Amino acid sequence: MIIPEKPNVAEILSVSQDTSDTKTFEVEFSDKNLQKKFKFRPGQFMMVSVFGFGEIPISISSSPYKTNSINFTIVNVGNVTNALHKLKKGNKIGLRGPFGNSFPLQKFRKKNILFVSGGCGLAPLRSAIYAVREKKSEFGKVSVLFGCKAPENVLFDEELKQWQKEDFQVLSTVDNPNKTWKGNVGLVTALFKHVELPSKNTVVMMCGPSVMIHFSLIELRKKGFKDEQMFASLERLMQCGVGYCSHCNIGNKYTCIDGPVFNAKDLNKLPVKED
Amino acid sequence: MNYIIKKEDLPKFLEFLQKKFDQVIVPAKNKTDATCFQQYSGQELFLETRTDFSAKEFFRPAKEKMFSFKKKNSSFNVEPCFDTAKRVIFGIRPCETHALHALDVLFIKFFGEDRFYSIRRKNTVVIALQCSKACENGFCTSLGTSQATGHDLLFFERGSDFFVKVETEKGKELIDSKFFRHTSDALPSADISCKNSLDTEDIEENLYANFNHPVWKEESERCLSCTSCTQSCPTCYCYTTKDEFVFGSDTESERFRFLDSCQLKRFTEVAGNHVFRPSREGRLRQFVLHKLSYYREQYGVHLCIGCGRCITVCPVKISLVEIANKIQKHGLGAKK
Amino acid sequence: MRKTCNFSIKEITKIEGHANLDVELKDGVVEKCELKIYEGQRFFEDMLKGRHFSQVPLIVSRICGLCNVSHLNTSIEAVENAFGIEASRQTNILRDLATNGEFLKSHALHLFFLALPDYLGRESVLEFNKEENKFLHWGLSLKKSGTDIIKLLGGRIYQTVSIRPGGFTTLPKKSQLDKCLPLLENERKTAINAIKLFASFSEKLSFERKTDYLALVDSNYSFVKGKLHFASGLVIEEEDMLKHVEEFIVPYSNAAQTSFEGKSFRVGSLARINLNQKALEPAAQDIIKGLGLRFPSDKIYYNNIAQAIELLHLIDSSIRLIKELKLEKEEMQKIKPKEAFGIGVTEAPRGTLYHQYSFDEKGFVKKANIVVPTNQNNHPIEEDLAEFIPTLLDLQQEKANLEIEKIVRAYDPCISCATHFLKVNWKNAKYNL
Amino acid sequence: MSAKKVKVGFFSLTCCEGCEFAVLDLEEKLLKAFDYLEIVESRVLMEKIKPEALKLDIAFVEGSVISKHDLNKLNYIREKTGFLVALGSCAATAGINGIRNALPKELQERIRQKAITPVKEKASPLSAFVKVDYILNGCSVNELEFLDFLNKVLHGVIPRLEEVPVCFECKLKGNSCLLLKGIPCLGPVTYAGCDALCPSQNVQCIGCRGFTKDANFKSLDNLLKEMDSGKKERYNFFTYFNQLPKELRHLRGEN
Ligand SMILES: Cc1cc2nc3c(=O)[nH]c(=O)nc-3n(C[C@H](O)[C@H](O)[C@H](O)COP(=O)(O)OP(=O)(O)OC[C@H]3O[C@@H](n4cnc5c(N)ncnc54)[C@H](O)[C@@H]3O)c2cc1C
Ligand code: SF4
Ligand code: SF4
Ligand code: SF4
Repeated sequence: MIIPEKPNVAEILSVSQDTSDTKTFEVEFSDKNLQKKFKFRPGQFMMVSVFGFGEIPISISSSPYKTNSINFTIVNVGNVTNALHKLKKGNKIGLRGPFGNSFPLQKFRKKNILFVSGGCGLAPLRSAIYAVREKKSEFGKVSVLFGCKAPENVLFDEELKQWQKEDFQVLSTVDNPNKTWKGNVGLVTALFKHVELPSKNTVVMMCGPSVMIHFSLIELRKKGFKDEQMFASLERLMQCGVGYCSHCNIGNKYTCIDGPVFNAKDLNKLPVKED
Repeated sequence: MNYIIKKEDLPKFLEFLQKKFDQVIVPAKNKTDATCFQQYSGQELFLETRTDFSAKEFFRPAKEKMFSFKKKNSSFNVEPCFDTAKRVIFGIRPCETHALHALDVLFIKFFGEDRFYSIRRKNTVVIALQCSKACENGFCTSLGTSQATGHDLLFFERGSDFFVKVETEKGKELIDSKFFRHTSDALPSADISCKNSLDTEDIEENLYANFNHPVWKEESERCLSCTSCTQSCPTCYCYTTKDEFVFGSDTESERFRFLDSCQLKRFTEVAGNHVFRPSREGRLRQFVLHKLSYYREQYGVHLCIGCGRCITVCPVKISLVEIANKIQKHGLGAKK
Repeated sequence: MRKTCNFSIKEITKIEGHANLDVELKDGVVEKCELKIYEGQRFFEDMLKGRHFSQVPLIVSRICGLCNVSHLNTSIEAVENAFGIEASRQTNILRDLATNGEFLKSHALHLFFLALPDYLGRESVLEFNKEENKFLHWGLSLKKSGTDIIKLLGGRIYQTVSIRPGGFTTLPKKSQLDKCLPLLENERKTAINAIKLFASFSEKLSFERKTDYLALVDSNYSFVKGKLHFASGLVIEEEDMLKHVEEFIVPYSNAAQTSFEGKSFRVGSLARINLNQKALEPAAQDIIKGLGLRFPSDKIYYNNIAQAIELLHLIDSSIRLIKELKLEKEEMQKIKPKEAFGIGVTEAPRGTLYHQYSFDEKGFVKKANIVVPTNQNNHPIEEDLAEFIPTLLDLQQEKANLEIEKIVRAYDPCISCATHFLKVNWKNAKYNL
Repeated sequence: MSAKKVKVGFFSLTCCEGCEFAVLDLEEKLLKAFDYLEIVESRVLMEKIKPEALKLDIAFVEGSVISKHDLNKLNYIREKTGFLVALGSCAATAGINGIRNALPKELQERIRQKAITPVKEKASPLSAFVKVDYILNGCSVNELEFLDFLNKVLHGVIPRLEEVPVCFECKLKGNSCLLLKGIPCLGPVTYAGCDALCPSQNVQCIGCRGFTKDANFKSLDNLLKEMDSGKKERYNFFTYFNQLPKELRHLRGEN
């Protein structure tokens, strides 16, 4: 009997501290069969339970080609995430999923790719970046843009450098620089002028705070990007992940089943910014 | 096959049902004089019109335990907690059978079963009661929900008798010869005419197209965000889950789900106190659009079944029929 | 303790509210003994001005967390009295029941949580040993037998809501009330044990002083109805209380005091049993005889025994009331306000409670006057202490302080009630209260 | 739950102390909680405070700040405490004590002159003077909410105050609405958490748990007006436990 709301027990294999408030958890289903069968597409998320504390939606940040474990990159912002951050290697959590749609990578063959991310929005994109990296020859040029508050909030620092070496264009920016910061300063949108990709034959994948997405879309349109070329992953309150709880409803779409990835063309029709 | 039962035999019939089912649910008054569905215990029934509160408590309870988590040898046992009581509901109105149908679509048919709902649903025998007069604010005739659907037995009031139409095998099993006798009379008429009427033509598109119509703001200025509408509505199903530790225990916890309401700010509030739908206007619009537009587009049925409860219970008399009709008449897409 | 000294006890604990005691001792004679109640005043009588009569019971029930039902009942009596409403028989019985519940709760809490540590020589209930912990369970279960009733009748235990002028807003089912019976029956044993327990402490606090007593006396031991009796002989009608009892301000304290013919008098459980022993439930009378307890008594610790005896009486009387009750649906009486004046007098757990209001023609309060039991007891407490302290001279100061506090606590004073009624004698007629 | 006991204290400023007793009402459940709690201070329960012991994890403070004495005590508690909880409406909104703040100026002044311990101009909630970490509102507090709070805090979870009105819980309980029966009710503007105690007893909510931020006072006031509630009645009604909201200033007048 499949119970969509039922969490499966999973074990934390390792925890790494990315920044002061962000940790990456590598986990594996305790049921080995489940782990073997487990497949996901970049952009999908899972419902992560800390028993007794609650359940939250978290994007998968590892490569879809890595099948023996799953990675989550999680910022400590509230009660469940705080409880998660206290867990250590060997502790058990609950997992359901994967849920949601994904970035339609198969449609992006032969195209250049621009990743735009803000804060922990890099997490779901990381999964897509790994997927692209794995099949590098099938895609065109790749640029990764990343913005965050301050240098100490930079996520996956080593990996960003590694990707750069592997001839991805990687650009980072912070709002509040310190003395040692060598990268750019300002919002992610300020990086667009450095992007070498032509607006034609390039697709954009973005994830981050809603304001970032809002302004990125505006700026990129100015640069000649068509809505059909741009995809954004949205965030909404979620309690179930399977369309039952209705919290993530935006217009006639549900972020958990119709999203979280939306094409900018569809976004135009949705009341994303409601007040 | 049709039957007749004397009205005076109804209590005996209900007692008979009590022997067969764990719970017999009937419409009656509660402590505060509100009419609602409750377990039968010989109390006086309320059969005049539809109840103030719907029967959703028995399908989608306000608070239900979903799982219990027990820590065991550094791992966890995850035990789902199903409500397997066998119930029979007597006296739900035709419109509400449509409410169950609308919920079935989402919770049983569309993505795979929500067991917490479907087990209750399948364990419940539905005895519907045909309305003989239109209720205060109902508009079921506009939505085609005045004839029952998916029920097991249908009762019609006829003088000092009930005329009973058997719809399913499950229903047939309840026809006990002690109370029922066979009849070949024609089916009584089930026509009623509601005072309220909703213009449903292209309503999904029109309402959505009028997202920024001034009527939303105008009406919402009065709105108290008291959530009475969503709570009395037989189809409002949105929920929030919460985990709680069993008091005094480190190792045992439980997951509950609670009925929530889109009229509350917390409905869209995420960590960091960001609220995606903060304004009263937006929240009111969400209610009406979810009922009359979004759900139909997603799942093919309206989530509103025209019972008029939300209109009756609103302390400041906001009516979704009035709002929708206003838009149908004056908004974008209005037929000239 | 030195024969001549000044000392003060700061923040007397395990009483309801905040009070200090200042003492001046000269050559073994108490020159000054002032119970200083410094808890901030809340000015309830002023706050009530301009409030609608329907709000009055709800506001005054917030005077005291422990005896809110008493304040409710008294103010309701005053309001009904003013507007000519006669409560139905059933309503009266239910109010009696609620009152019983509150007395049970209040006495159980005071006896087991506040007074008992004194007798067992412990600092607090938190320091009880395993053996003594069982007394906490006694206290809690006795309390529960009372709170169950209040919860059923009033909707909640503190600041109950459904007891209103004109009747009850909702009634419990008879079957729910019947469910209280087994617990009550069961608690009779505990109550008897409690009486024995507190009677066994008679050696520990033997102070005795002859003084006057005041209580509402009624052949049913009612806490709501009856005539006011003074032990010294005077019997008066409820509404005449303030014609005889004088309230006066003490310059050092936030609470007023009272006197009768210039002298102090005690109120509370001891006063009630002293004056009305024969109206107690039979079992309570029997146990008094059985244990050889003697009322009337002037020993202050007898107040605690009296409370324990009342526990048994309350249980028995509640059982009787519930058994006799036929609960019928009753509409609340409608009240038409008019320009009027009303008085309510009842017995609260700690003694006689007096409420008086005058209303304007729309039912808004023009003037309110409330006299609470603790105001009446503050005066005898001071006089007791003036006599008691000189007997403590061989004790160390700290030990002496403890003995003094024990006397204060034996009264079960409720300071939070007492301070809310600062009496202000205005010269300006406009605000003459 | 951590192995170390959590140190808590109960303090009362000016109030009826009903909240502390309401907590005692948890009875056996509270005794069970003592396994995890070390009660360092509770004046109702124990003897003198031991100042050196006063380093508290959680302080529950009931009552309003009315005098200098209250204020000193509050500051002292705040200094010694990690997490300060306002217990009950007196501490959270000044509650019933706040009624005095709206009395005529002249009368207030005279009261102040006559008071024996100096009284502040206003009865104030704790938050007027110190940082309050959490509010358990209500007159008196709901003991189950208190227990829930304890249960969460013992596991390191901090509950949050949600913008939910009493009506939400009232409807969950299946009550008929008093406003629809023409009885004024403050349910729509009052924080839930009491399980709609009063409406469930057919009594209107009088707002003891404080007004929500999301409250639509104007609309409710209009509704009460339509129900023939006079200006003075409405003023009375809105100021039971709360200060008159800005939106309703027009109700203030000759009282
Ligand atoms: C599709 C999706 C993918 C996400 N991926 C990530 C990720 O990879 N890494 C990451 O750090 N965060 C991610 N988030 C955000 C993450 O879900 C929230 O930070 C988290 O729910 C906060 O929970 P909390 O209990 O710590 O906070 P609290 O403020 O205590 O939240 C209480 C409850 O509100 C809900 N809630 C609060 N904030 C959010 C939110 N932003 N989204 C959804 N529900 C919320 C949860 O149900 C939570 O249990 C994602 C959100 C969505 C919708
Ligand atoms: S929206 Fe209103 S009319 Fe429609 S089903 Fe719900 S309560 Fe009934
Ligand atoms: S009775 Fe009061 S609390 Fe209940 S729904 Fe009506 S207005 Fe809200
Ligand atoms: S209903 Fe209102 S007045 Fe009653 S307890 Fe709840 S918040 Fe307080």
